[in-house]
Amino acid sequence: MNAILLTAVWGIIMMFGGVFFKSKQTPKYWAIAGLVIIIISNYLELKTGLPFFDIDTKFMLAFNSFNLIFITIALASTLLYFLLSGSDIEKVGDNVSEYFALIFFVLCGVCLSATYNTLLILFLGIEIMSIPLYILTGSDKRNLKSNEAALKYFLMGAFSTGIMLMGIAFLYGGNSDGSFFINSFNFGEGKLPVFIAIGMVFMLIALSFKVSAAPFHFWTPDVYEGAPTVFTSFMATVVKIAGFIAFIRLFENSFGKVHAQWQLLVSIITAATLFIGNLTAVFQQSVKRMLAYSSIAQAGFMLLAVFALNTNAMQGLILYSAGYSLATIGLFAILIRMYDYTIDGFNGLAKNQPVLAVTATIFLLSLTGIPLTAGFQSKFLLLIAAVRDGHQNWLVFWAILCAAVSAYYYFKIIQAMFFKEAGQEVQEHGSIAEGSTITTGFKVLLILTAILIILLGIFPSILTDSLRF
Amino acid sequence: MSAIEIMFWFLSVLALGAGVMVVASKSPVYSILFLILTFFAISGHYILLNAQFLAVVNVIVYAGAIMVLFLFVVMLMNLNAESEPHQKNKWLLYIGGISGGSLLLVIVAALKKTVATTQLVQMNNGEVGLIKNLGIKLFTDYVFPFEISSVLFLSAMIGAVVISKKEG
Amino acid sequence: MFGNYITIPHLLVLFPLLAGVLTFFIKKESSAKSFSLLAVMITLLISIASLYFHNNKELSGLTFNYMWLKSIGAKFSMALDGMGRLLTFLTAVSFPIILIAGYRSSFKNANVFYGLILLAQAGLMGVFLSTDALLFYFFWELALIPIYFLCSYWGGEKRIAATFKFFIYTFTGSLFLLVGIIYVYLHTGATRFSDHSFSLNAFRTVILNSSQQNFMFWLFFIAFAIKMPIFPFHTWQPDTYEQSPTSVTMILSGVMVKMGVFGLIRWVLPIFPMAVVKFDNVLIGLSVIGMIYASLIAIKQDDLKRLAAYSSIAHIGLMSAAIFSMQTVALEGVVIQMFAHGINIIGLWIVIDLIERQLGTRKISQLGGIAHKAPVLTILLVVIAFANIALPLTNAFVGEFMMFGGLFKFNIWYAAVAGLSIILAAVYTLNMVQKVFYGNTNALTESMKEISWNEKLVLMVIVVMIFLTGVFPQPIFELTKISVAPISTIFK
Amino acid sequence: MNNILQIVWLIPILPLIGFIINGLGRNNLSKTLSGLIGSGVILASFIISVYVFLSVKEGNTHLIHYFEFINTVSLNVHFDFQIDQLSSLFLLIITGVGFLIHVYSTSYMHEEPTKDFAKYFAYLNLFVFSMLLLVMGGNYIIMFIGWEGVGLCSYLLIGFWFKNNEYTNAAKKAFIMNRIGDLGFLLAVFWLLSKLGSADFHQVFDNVAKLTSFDIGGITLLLFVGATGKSAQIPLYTWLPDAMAGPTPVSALIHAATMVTAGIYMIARSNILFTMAPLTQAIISIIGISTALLAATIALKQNDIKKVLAYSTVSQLGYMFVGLGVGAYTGAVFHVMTHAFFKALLFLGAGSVIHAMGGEQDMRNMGGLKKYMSITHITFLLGCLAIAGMPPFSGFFSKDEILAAAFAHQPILWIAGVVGALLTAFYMFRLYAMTFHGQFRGTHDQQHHLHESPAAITIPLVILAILAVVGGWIGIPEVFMHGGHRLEAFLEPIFEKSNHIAVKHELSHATEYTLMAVSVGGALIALLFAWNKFSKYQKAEINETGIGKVIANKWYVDELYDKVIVQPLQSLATFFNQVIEKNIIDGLVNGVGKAVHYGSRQIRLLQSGLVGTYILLMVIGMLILFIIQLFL
Amino acid sequence: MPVYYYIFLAVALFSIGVIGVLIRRNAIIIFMCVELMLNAANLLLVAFSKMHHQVLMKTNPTAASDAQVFVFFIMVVAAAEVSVGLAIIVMMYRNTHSVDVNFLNRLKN
Repeated sequence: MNAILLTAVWGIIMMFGGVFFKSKQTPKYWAIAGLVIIIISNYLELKTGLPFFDIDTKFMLAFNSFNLIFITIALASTLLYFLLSGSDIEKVGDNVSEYFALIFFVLCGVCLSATYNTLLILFLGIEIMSIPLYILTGSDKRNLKSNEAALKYFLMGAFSTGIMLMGIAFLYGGNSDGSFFINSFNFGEGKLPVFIAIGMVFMLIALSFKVSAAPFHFWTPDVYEGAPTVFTSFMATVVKIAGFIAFIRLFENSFGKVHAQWQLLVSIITAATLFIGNLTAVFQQSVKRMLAYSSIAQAGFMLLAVFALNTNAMQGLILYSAGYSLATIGLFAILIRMYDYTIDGFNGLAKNQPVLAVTATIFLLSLTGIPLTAGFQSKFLLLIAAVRDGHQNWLVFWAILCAAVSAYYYFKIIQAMFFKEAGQEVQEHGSIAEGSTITTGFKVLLILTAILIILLGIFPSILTDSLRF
Repeated sequence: MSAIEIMFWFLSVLALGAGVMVVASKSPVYSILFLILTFFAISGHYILLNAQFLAVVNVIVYAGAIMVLFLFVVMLMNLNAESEPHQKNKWLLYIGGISGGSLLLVIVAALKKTVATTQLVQMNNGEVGLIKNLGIKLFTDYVFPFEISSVLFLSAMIGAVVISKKEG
Repeated sequence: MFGNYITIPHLLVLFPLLAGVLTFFIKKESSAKSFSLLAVMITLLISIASLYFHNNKELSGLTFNYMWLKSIGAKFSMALDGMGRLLTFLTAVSFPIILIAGYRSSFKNANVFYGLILLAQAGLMGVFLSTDALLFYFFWELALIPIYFLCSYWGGEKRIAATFKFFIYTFTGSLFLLVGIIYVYLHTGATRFSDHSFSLNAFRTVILNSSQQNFMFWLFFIAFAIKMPIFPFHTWQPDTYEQSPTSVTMILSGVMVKMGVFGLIRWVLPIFPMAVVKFDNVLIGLSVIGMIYASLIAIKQDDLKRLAAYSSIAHIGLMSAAIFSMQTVALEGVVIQMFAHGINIIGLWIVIDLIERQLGTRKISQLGGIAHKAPVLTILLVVIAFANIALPLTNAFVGEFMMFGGLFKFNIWYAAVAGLSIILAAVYTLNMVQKVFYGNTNALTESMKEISWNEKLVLMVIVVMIFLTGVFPQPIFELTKISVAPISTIFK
Repeated sequence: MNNILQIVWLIPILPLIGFIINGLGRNNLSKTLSGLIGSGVILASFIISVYVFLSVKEGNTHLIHYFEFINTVSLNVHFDFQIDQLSSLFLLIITGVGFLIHVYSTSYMHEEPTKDFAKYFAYLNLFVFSMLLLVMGGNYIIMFIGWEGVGLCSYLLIGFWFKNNEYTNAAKKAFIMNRIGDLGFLLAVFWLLSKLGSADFHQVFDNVAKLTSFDIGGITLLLFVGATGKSAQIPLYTWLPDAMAGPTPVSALIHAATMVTAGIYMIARSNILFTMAPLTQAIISIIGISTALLAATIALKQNDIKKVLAYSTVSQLGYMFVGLGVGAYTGAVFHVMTHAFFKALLFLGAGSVIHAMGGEQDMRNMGGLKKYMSITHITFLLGCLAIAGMPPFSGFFSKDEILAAAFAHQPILWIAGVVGALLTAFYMFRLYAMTFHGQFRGTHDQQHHLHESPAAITIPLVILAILAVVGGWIGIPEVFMHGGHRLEAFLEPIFEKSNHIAVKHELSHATEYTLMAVSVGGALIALLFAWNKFSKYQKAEINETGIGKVIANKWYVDELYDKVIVQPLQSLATFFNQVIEKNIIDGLVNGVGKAVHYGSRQIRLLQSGLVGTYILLMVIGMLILFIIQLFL
Repeated sequence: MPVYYYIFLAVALFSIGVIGVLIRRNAIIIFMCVELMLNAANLLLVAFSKMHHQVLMKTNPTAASDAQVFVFFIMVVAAAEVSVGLAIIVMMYRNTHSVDVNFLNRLKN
């Protein structure tokens, strides 16, 4: 509760700040300060279970350790994101303060979609998350790619909204209570009534769209590539994970009892997502676009949690959200500063910027799922979850084969950084883009992020043990 | 056939016909006008269902505000029928039509199988859709969503500013 | 306070790990070199100490437990048994040899090079020490990553592609292992989820029906087969060996392939006995085909490194065939052969490296007559080469003898066909000795010089070990017999 | 007596020490010193061996346990030495002949550089060590250690002059062919181990009854395969003539007197097994007699002095196998002994000739050497007579014993044996005549250089000549003298069990006399014929035709092996290397990678950049999901 | 009136919207088709609400009002969305002078 209100309030503060702040740097510090406050208050709520504000939401929101930990992760990732890339937000355009305000609104939506208890809040949360993102995507106004991305994102997002509403309508029709509470669907344990079934498929599609699962992923590469890189980083991590939490909340609470009836659909989507994400990423030359595809691939892995829907899946998803967000934010922070976004642009980075190269390697290893990183532990837990579920064993093998393919493209970047000589242009120009400086603080932050990833890889219990079921 | 049924069929045909015309019209302006017609037809349905509040809101917000905005934009851009080139890829057009149609078919076919569809809808009766009832509901139970949707508007507002403002 | 917790298994892993991390920060090449050498020496001392204190030969001795992932029952547990002692000793003893042998080579970014080597050592140690499946997998991968970087950065011309293939190949294999571990894990313990455990004991006592075993067996087997490698999963190996810097090739072939063999003995045989029995013919068939196949290909190799690589494949094939013959004698043979093969192949690489470093080529066709110029090197090489073909009184004989004996007990024809490989081994080894060392010198080999004292020293050490374990293998049997023999009793 | 047995370990260890000293000190030791050490250790071993021999003469088998070589749950191999009549006899032959050859070598190899000289002695000592291990081993595994060890030393010594590629080729060939045999040996050992759980001689021989006849047949056949490799029998004989690439004393020691008889030793050692496997015995005698004849025919046309001797060795070994095959174990061992004397003598004599001729080995370039080298000439003649089976030289007694046994067993064997003996007499005297009689046909330089060899060479020749003459007298047949066969009595304990089992074929004295007369007479005629034909030999280019050409080309056996085994194997290896490995297996692995790449390139085209297509695909996806959920 | 009629009507409108999105290339018309889809959902929600009301009226007079409140929220959101969407389209038009979505294919593969 604290986080929802405070993010909204702080968004408004940032919005008005646009009028008062003179320097371009000021909003960043305000945003960081606000975020720290929000994190602390959220953490207090997690520890004590008591929010600062006692608002009767009529059970429209539900708070439990899972939600709150997730919100903490999302907020902390955002904090890291501000710290690493805050100065790059300043470079996107003039309306710096507004950008931060929008990000806070997105966070508000994230918190809503993590804690919703009725379909209405789900809908609102998703929309609150999406609309600012359409804007952020298009915020580089004179860049045609940014325009294009925004329009594509918007059109397809609106389309998926329509689908989701259709789903909600059918679910409502099938619910003889006449309510929207997600845990009130009283269809028993037999075969799903047709209304519910149709509604559920619509919801599945709409949420798959939000988490960019195949074949509803097509917006992702284009939008991620077209959007200003610094916002791509945010979209690909915090927002995407929020989609997952929304996804798993709905399907666990509403349809958990009839898991077996829709598992096949999820497994098909999972398989397709893993396949398309990993396979398409192989051929990409632009690292940014490759990361977009890799985010699809990672989404495929996370879908295993939805597929399995057991305690391991929950633990795994929490860990995944942390590990994946940390690594991706770190990687994007480095990518933003690169002169050349293609893989060749990374050639010889180890020589020019050893700290960047080493930390990027750790991020990539985590994304690949090499032991000793958070990425491994989360993938591992999700695999346990999927295997434990016992149905659709082929999916497990499909997942690991795709993980093997993922090693291929992640390691191409590692190869470029360490084992290849920088090309002519990069050599003359340096790996780092003009106007970007690699400060010591930035390096320290990257190192801290890398250490955090390794720490989570060795002691994942830090996160998983605080989950209560 | 009662008057209500006649109205129902009339409005349904109107909505569907206008909807088809939205898609089929060459000129965006005509599309907008047909869409407005559709919205009116839907509002008529709301009235049939005794959802008076929504009927009003639909006319005001959709037909009134939103569609005017559309119209305004279309006029601003001075788009006419020729501005949209013909769909070169004919088969894409067919596939689009066929898949959209099959979506309808699939869902209808699925619904055919169940008995739930025989349930009746309360027509022209019941107080649930009256402004007073909904108002109470909105400002008691739904006060939190109501408040939080302001965030949505704020962000839309910022968005309009951010996107439309000329870069200094 | 830590006194109770820091044990030898601990030290064996943590010491190289810490030393490796420290090495990264030593910028000066010579200091990094000396530091890492010192570190591996200390590791060797620790390992020797572990050999000395082996009153507890069962796995229960010298254990160290830490509840690691409470929710899924993974423990950070390590222990030493006889086989573990032997292999950690092999790891400990081979690294000083490798470092001393390469002491003259200069590497750019030496601190990273040596640091990674120490990390690889830590990973290898961990593999041999873990008694928890998850931990085992952890180290299994950890050993791979430093090797990947070492090969890709300091390797030969086509290093990047070759190592990439190696990496993807083994990574894929280990993913199968991971899934296999999960499957077995979910069958451990009673019905309650919290009873599941990754511990070796739980794995060994797991009850699986035969179809489950058949299925999970292959998951484990593929990972180990790729690592060992067993035909037809071997094609990464010659390329990688050829392209890696020789120090790394030594680690790879001397110690790392033993991970697979070790894995089979420790993690496959006790857990999937029924599957092993069911597939024994397929597995031994593959291994035997691989032996002959690799031996024949070795005859055709012109590159010394590739020759040694294929010879290694043939030897490993024998080991796997012996393992799947499920005979006690064969398993005992495998264990001693793991040690012997490690020593021999490292010796072989050292010689190849010496030649390459002096003459800049590894092509057999370009060499010749080195015996005139470097008699000591030649003598040492000949000893190593004959150890490689398992001449009696060298260390490999005992192992191969026992493995063939076990194979024979299983089926005479497998033994007979596999036996052809000892003839073929003689063919390619002697061919190599003849063409490289005998005959007249040519313009290239004219410049060959006798090797220096430190190179002589390491080769001497190897030769001494070859004879020592060849004539008196009994101490090794004493060390390992309790950990090996019980495994084969499962099959009786 | 027992204190001798306590130091029996010194017998092999002394040569090993010699090897180590000579091997490590090869750069520092003078030639004299290394020669002295090399020969001295063998002499010491010889002396101990004599004591050992004397002590076992009346005593029983002694088993001396040293340490556990392998002692595990599943396998027990003791490092044991077994000292009995058979092994002590071999000890004497090995150390005795070995010592003489060491002494001979000090002079023969004197022109080598110091380093190589010491290396030579080191190798030679190592060989003696291995050979001693072979005969002293108390079980098949220790025997196998020596068995492979002698193969190794043979390899090293054949390739002693490693500059020459042909020599090293010969060395390689020898080692590989030996290994083929070794594989058979090994499999036999495994068979024993798997059936009896032990490879100790006494364990095996005491428990023969536990083996089925199939087991025994298999084991003995495999052991015999081992023997064919080491003792150069068909089909594995071709390495021995090539092995003449080594220094001549090496040929004398290894490829005539000792190593090649290891197979006979091994079979004699395992006599009980072989006696119980009549089929194997039949195979052995057939292989033995075929080898004897084949090698003898090839020897007829050889011009290289050492090659003739080499083929004669193969042939003589064939005789020994015939002896083993017909159950005349004593005869075989007896022939081993006498053969060791006269063949070593002949080789050393040949060496002396070659030495004098400055390395020339072609007999066509020799002739009339008797006036230059009288001692060599006389001793060589004695050797020739001995091998030709002239009474009362040693070869007569041993060969006759084998032939008699063969006749008793199967007269055809005897006929073939006699033919072989005739051929032997013929080619030996061809050799003798071409070398020592007629005109000198070498270059002027060589003639100038001709001289009798020094004492270090001639003394061993004389000693061996004496042995070649009198060596046979310890085995005088019953017909001549009752109780004359001392050797048989001596070896009785070894072959006791076999003799019980085997069917005795007693020949009447008359038959025996007739047989002897036939073989001796035939040999004499052949001898004289050869003498007549070649004592006036003139160098001439002769184009061989027909059967002569086939024989001159050694029956094309090497070519056959090349075509049938080596080349197909090479092609197979090439095929594996080029096609299977590169294209199929690696191709498959890389193919997966390429497929992924190709798939990636194709699948990214789905991402067409057009919103309409995206949504279309989404709708199709929706449809599929709906159909699955609602209708399936 | 059976609810089946309303469902059919709503789904038909929805499908028309989908078809429109699929076959038109003008961004504004596509957007309008999306609005059509939203309205179909609205209609369906109201119909269901009245369906439930029919049954639950006795026990809980305001039982089915949630759906109508929901529709209200949908309209609210739609209004916000339209403002952002049109802003984006206008921005696009400013840069490219076209609203043809097929013109937008710089980002692909």
